Amino acid sequence: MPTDTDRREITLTSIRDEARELAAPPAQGPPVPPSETGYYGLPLLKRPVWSASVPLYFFVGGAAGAAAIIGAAARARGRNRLAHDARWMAAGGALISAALLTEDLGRPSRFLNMLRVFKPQSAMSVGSWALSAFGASATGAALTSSAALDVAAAATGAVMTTYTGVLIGATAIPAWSEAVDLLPAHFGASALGSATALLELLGHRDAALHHLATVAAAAETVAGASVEMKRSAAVRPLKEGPSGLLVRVGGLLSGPMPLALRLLGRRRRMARRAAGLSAIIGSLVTRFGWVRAGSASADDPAVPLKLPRA
Amino acid sequence: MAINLFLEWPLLKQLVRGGDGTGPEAMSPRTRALRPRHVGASVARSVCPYCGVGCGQRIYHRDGQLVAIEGDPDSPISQGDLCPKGAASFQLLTHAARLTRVKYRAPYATAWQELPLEQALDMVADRVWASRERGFVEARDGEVLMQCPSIAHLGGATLDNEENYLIKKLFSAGLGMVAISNQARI
Amino acid sequence: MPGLGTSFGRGGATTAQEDLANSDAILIMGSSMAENHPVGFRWVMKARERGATIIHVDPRFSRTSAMADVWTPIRAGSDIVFLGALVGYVVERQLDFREYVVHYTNAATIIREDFQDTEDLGGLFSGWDAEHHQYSPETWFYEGAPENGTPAGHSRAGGGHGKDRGGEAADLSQFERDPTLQHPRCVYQLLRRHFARYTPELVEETCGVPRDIFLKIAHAFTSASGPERTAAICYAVGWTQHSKGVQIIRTAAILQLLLGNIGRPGGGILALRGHASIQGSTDIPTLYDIMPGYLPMPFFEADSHRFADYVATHRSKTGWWANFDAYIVSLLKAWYGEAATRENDWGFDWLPRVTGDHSHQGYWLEMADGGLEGLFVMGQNPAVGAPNARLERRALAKLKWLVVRDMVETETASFWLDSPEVARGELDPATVGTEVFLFPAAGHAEKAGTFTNTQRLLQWREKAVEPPGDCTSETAFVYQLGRRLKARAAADPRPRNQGLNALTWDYPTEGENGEPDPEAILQEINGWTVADRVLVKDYKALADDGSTACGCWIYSGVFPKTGENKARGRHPRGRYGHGWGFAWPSDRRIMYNRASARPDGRPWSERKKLVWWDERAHEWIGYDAPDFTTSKAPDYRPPEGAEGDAALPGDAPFIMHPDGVGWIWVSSGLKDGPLPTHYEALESPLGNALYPAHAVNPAADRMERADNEYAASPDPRYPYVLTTYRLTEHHTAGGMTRTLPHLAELQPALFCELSTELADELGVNPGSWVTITSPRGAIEARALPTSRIRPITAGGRTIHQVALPYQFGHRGLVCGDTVNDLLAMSEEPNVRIMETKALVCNVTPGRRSREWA
Amino acid sequence: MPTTAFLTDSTVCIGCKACEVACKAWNEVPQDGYVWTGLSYDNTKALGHSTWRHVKFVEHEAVPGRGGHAAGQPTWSFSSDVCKHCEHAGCLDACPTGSIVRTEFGGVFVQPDICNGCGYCVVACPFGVIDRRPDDGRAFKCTFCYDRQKAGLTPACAQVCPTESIVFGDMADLRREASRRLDGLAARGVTDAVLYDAHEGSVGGTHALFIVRGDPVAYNLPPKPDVPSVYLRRAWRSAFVTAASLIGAALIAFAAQSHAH
Ligand SMILES: Nc1nc2c(c(=O)[nH]1)N[C@H]1C(S)=C(S)[C@@H](COP(=O)(O)OP(=O)(O)OC[C@H]3O[C@@H](n4cnc5c(=O)[nH]c(N)nc54)[C@H](O)[C@@H]3O)O[C@H]1N2
Ligand SMILES: Nc1nc2c(c(=O)[nH]1)N[C@H]1C(S)=C(S)[C@@H](COP(=O)(O)OP(=O)(O)OC[C@H]3O[C@@H](n4cnc5c(=O)[nH]c(N)nc54)[C@H](O)[C@@H]3O)O[C@H]1N2
Ligand code: SF4
Ligand code: SF4
Ligand code: SF4
Ligand code: SF4
Ligand code: SF4
Ligand SMILES: [Mo]
Repeated sequence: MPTDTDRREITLTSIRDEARELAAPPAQGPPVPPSETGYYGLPLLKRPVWSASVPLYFFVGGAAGAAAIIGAAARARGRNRLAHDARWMAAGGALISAALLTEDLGRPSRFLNMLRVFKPQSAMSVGSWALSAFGASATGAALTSSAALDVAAAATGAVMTTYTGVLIGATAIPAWSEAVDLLPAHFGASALGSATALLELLGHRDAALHHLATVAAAAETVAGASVEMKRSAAVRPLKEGPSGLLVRVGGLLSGPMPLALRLLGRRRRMARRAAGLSAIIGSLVTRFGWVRAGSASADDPAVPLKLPRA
Repeated sequence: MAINLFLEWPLLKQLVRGGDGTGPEAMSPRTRALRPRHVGASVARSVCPYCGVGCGQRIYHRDGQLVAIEGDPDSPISQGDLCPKGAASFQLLTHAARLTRVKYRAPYATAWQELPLEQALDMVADRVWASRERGFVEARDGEVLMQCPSIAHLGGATLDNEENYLIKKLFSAGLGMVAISNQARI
Repeated sequence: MPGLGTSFGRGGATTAQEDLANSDAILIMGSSMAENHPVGFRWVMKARERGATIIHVDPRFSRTSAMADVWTPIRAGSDIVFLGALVGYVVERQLDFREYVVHYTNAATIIREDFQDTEDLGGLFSGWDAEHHQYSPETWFYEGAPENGTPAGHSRAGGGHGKDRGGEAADLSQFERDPTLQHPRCVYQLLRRHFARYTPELVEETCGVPRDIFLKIAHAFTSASGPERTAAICYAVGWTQHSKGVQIIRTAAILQLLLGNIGRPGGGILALRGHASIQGSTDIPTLYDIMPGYLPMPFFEADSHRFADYVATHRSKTGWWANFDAYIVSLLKAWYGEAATRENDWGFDWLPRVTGDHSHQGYWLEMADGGLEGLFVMGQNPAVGAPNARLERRALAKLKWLVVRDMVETETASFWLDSPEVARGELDPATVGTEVFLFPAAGHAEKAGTFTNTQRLLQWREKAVEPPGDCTSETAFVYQLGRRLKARAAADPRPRNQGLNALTWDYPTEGENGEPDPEAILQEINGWTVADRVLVKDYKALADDGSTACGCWIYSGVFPKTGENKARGRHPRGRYGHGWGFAWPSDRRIMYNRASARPDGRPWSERKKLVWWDERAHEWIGYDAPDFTTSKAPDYRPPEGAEGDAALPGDAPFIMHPDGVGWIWVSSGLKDGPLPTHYEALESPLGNALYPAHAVNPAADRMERADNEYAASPDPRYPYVLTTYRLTEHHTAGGMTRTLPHLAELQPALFCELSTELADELGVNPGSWVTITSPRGAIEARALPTSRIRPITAGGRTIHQVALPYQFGHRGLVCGDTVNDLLAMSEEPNVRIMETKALVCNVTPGRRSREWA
Repeated sequence: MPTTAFLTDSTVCIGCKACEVACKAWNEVPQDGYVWTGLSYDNTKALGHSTWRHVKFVEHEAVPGRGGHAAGQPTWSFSSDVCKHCEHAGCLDACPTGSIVRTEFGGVFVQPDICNGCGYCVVACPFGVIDRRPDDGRAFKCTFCYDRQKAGLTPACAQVCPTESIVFGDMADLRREASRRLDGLAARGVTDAVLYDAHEGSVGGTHALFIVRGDPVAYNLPPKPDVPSVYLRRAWRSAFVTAASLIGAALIAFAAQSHAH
């Protein structure tokens, strides 16, 4: 007859057997000697906290800014219908931009605090003032068609197209700061590409738009190539992983793809439409790609810590 | 009002007095008025409730509410320092799971219920009396025993000397309980 | 604390935490001071900065080891071998502080001829009574002590918290001493023989500490001792919670006496006690075997039936305990007031008699068997903190009623609701008949009163705010309960109610909950003259004629006059902060400090002076309150027939002892021998290398039964040593920390520390689950492989040790399995402490089964 | 004006985390999640929006006979990290609202009543310190106990530290204290202790100095942190050229088109 002890031992044996079966997979590998990994390989930097509104804003604000430039240029040459639409596009874009930016704030009710101070050392501050000025002038221009306001909108619009490149370039995120020279140009070209494409898709068949779009696509192609040519560890997130995929697909869609369609496309209207669509999608994807790459870059302590494996 | 708001506008101060938007010009009225929250509060000189080191604490309170607990710099033992537990002792008194009402569980009940304090005390007195009556042994082999073996007590190391004194006095010298024990073993 | 109490005379840390800064070497062993007494540890760091060597001996490399100069792993449960070898090292190399040893210890005292050592009897001392499982200590007595004179204290059931015995030491003139320490039966020679086999080689073999590391530590510690230098030892429950814990501490006491490190600045043994008032709760004990001031409870034994016999048993003729009668009479006067008269022996017969082991584990087993009706739990959480917690929880279901007072709903209070037993179906709320009252307790800022910290310092807490809701202090609760019960007894004159009726119970109260004024209670503790209620200045004013009342004689002096609550003092001055709080006895911060001076009264050295004899003023002076009659000159010699303190000469620093010296040898007062001896833990993978026939402490109680089973030693089913410990971030059973977000987040889960080697052997990845089993239960935890735990080579093989923090339970913001489900109930013979630091277990990868929590 | 700073000395840090808790208690910072990491005893992992002091636990091989304070490689080091209060602070530069200010004590302070949660400071900090609290929406980090300093009090974390691992005081004094401690360590044979003091790069110095043993990188202290404003000139140059090109291109495109018309 089994004693109490036996019974207990049988239970315990079954627990042990069951335990072995339940053996969980490792939570993580063993800690490695820290100086090779930094502190247990944990990130040094913080990821950008922005929601989708911010890359969306980069896109909308850029396109709106470029639209204002196009509008002003078109007006100068008497293309009033185009100028009109571009103006409204700029104004609408400015409005959406403000909405998107506000939406992303942790405390949206405090969006006016953006105008408490002016800090040239902060791209976000410059950008906020630029957006305000742009919004005011673009809206004013749309409502009044004043030439002076058109010029003002174009000037501030030019800031809108490029400052977002400054905004993320001049940060502690290695993937971004590594590309600091490129980013404003990249974002500017991408903005031009999407603005022209949008106007085209609205029905404007002005050749100037096509030429501008072609130039933008060419610039984007160069931008994409220069990213590909960078070799440093810092730009890895631009080439590898999900963020790399986004950046590359975005680059392809806003650079080589529309360029090829515009230069080689035989059925001109279809090709231009496709090129426009591609540029727009490419521009959007690019912005998401870059922001995502920022997160990936922040996660990797190797670059800021200058670790051997970097 | 609006004028004040305008005059408080940091940008204006930046334009008038200079500054790059990171200095006093950018400070809010709240920031300018910032003071430690225990300034002017009353202080009770106290001792950390956790371990045997006995760190001195200053307990700041105002209008019957706790404000903050800090190490007491005058203490020759701790000189103002605390360990994480001592540093968390404000939370010990104020945290959400702190018990504040008497909870009662009737025999075989599957849930707690609340009881008024006085009633609970009366009930406990009843239980003690009954159990003591049932179990008390006045003598054994003709010698004094005076023992109440049916009731036991546990605890004391977290309590004040005055509390332990009353417990020992009532339970042992008054009720005749012998099964009295606490954490003290070393 | 009989380890210290029997060695030096008082059950308290001999020194103050601040004084560690004056040490030249500090041995921390059986404690992780940086983790568990972090602020006290600042003084260790100060000593280190001043050049002291810090040594940590611990199975784990802990946060304390990280601050040490030397750390060695040790096999849990083998400390007596390590310390015994240190003693051996000192004795063999004659490194002892000879003048100190000869004058201030009983090294020269000659022991009876019929004493036989464990070395002679293969692991037992003479006097073993196998039938009753206990020693009778007569053969351990000093030669010359009267055989049938005063009895050797209670032999049975004593908890050992009480004052050391000493009646048998009789008259000083009756002992023989050999100041040359050559007599073969003098303590010094017995000691030498006893520890001769405790060699560095044995340390390597048994403790797993390599010889050279041991010698390095031995050298560092002994070379930091002497007239110019002092070394201190800090310990805590890594030493006490063993089946021979008291004897581990005894070994340390012997070492410190040999090296002359007691009573001197930077020396001493610092017992790092646990809770805020753990020292207080032994001084004013909520314990079964003693009364305030370490006065023993009367035991139902021949010598306690009559008050006169009781006093005769415990009063010693010489030394401070000659005042025993004054203290007990004053206590009874405090308790029973006017009703206590000389005619009724001051109410002595109203005190309950102790009849057995009524300690925590003792009565809990009774409870498990249905022998108890009611239980008060006031500020403890045995469902998590007690050994064999599963048994403890299940026993609660056998009660008629349970009163829990706490600040949170503890695992103990809710055992019937959501314990692992309920989850497992072992207990069903619908069948648990226990009636439970859970009272909300006031916190430390919500009531005034004193805590006594680890260095015997009483510190008053002022009340800051009212307690929230229905929270009350213990004083309010007990006082109100007492009033209700006294009201019932008032009309009922049966003998059982006489004590209750006599009990003085009229404290001024305040507030709606009728809270008694704690200062009034402290005044009763301090004592007063009965006639006019004038507070006594100190315990010297207490009398045996009923003219004084005093609730705890050692605290006397804390409230020397109306309006002067010394515990409340907040103006520290001098080297030891006098003026801040009140240290018992008589505000002495370093006890036995007479030993800091030579026999002739001059300091041993300028660097280490503390108190000294001032020839011109004709008194003892110094940086501390002298632990000596200040007017007694160093050359004082007692006249024939002198009693009490007057019977001790002017060079006897250990005034509590009847012979005035520190006891390397403890003739009586300990239940497991006059000298420490190595025994294995109750569960161990190794046999006893020294005494194969007596592997474990023969006097320890295994409390073995079906629900408290033991593994064999060794037991292939449980191949690993298991030890338990604490985390800085949690406090004991966790009710005060696992409920706080700021602490819970820092250590949010139970984990199991094991060596990387064992992890590899078991195929356990970091962070994965492991199941740990013992004969009592099974728990799961996350694996934390680390090189901070090393496989040990001992007994000729590799021994893996596994360490678990025991502080998780099933309630709180962060939960985890209760480690103490693995522990066995067991009792060390002197203090009835359980063995938590060395047992055996098995570890398997994976989670435990759902059915077994 | 006094410029105050912290010296945090890991050679005397006992890893008790009192600084973490005291900071939270004083500043009423919420808990940061109950996640067991298995990374030594560190379950809070890094500084962040709800951890303003953070104690790191760097584990190396333990060797019997050697305590962690013995010469040679440390076994288990603890180091309490904090916002560096940079002389050239990325967060401070970045903040568009003026929420972040430089105090009279040299600290970098986020005004909780101003911050609108734009999140720009988060990517501007080269030490990965400041972060936006998701449920609150604002950015938080160590305040340098600006409130306490204003009243002449020591910051809560330094006040509480049991071993004086965190020393608070005047910048210059602390540099002296640091070299005193390093000399003392060297005298004991501990020669691998270094002072981490990022005053050479573009950050231009910090108000938080650290003594650590071994390579600071093991404590995630970056060897050459850069304040992002070093990139501003290049970025704006590129932006200007691009903007001009865009306008130029547009003008040219339409001009060319007009001709074609
Ligand atoms: N942070 C914190 N502080 C506390 C407490 C707490 O829970 N948390 N509790 C308080 C209480 S109640 C007490 S009693 C004290 C206890 O204080 P300590 O005794 O310091 O506490 P433990 O961590 O249980 O054990 C100390 C050390 O003993 C080691 N050890 C285990 N077995 C052995 C052995 O056989 N020999 C030797 N030499 N060492 C061994 C353990 O590895 C551990 O490092 O702390 C008090 N302070
Ligand atoms: N395995 C293992 N087990 C051990 C140990 C070990 O080292 N290893 N150590 C042992 C030791 S040394 C100890 S001390 C015990 C500790 O074990 P316990 O004492 O059971 O644990 P605590 O969590 O300290 O329980 C004290 C309770 O008192 C409550 N409390 C605090 N202040 C007050 C008050 O003023 N009034 C009232 N009514 N309640 C209050 C707290 O909320 C808490 O719930 O554990 C022991 N168990
Ligand atoms: S602060 Fe820490 S070390 Fe000091 S008494 Fe409290 S728990 Fe103990
Ligand atoms: S460390 Fe980061 S958060 Fe702190 S001041 Fe420097 S840039 Fe700002
Ligand atoms: S999140 Fe707040 S503090 Fe940070 S940059 Fe934006 S406004 Fe300034
Ligand atoms: S200075 Fe103040 S806010 Fe900063 S870490 Fe220390 S306690 Fe926290
Ligand atoms: S409080 Fe001091 S000792 Fe404790 S972790 Fe922080 S820095 Fe280290
Ligand atoms: Mo304890």
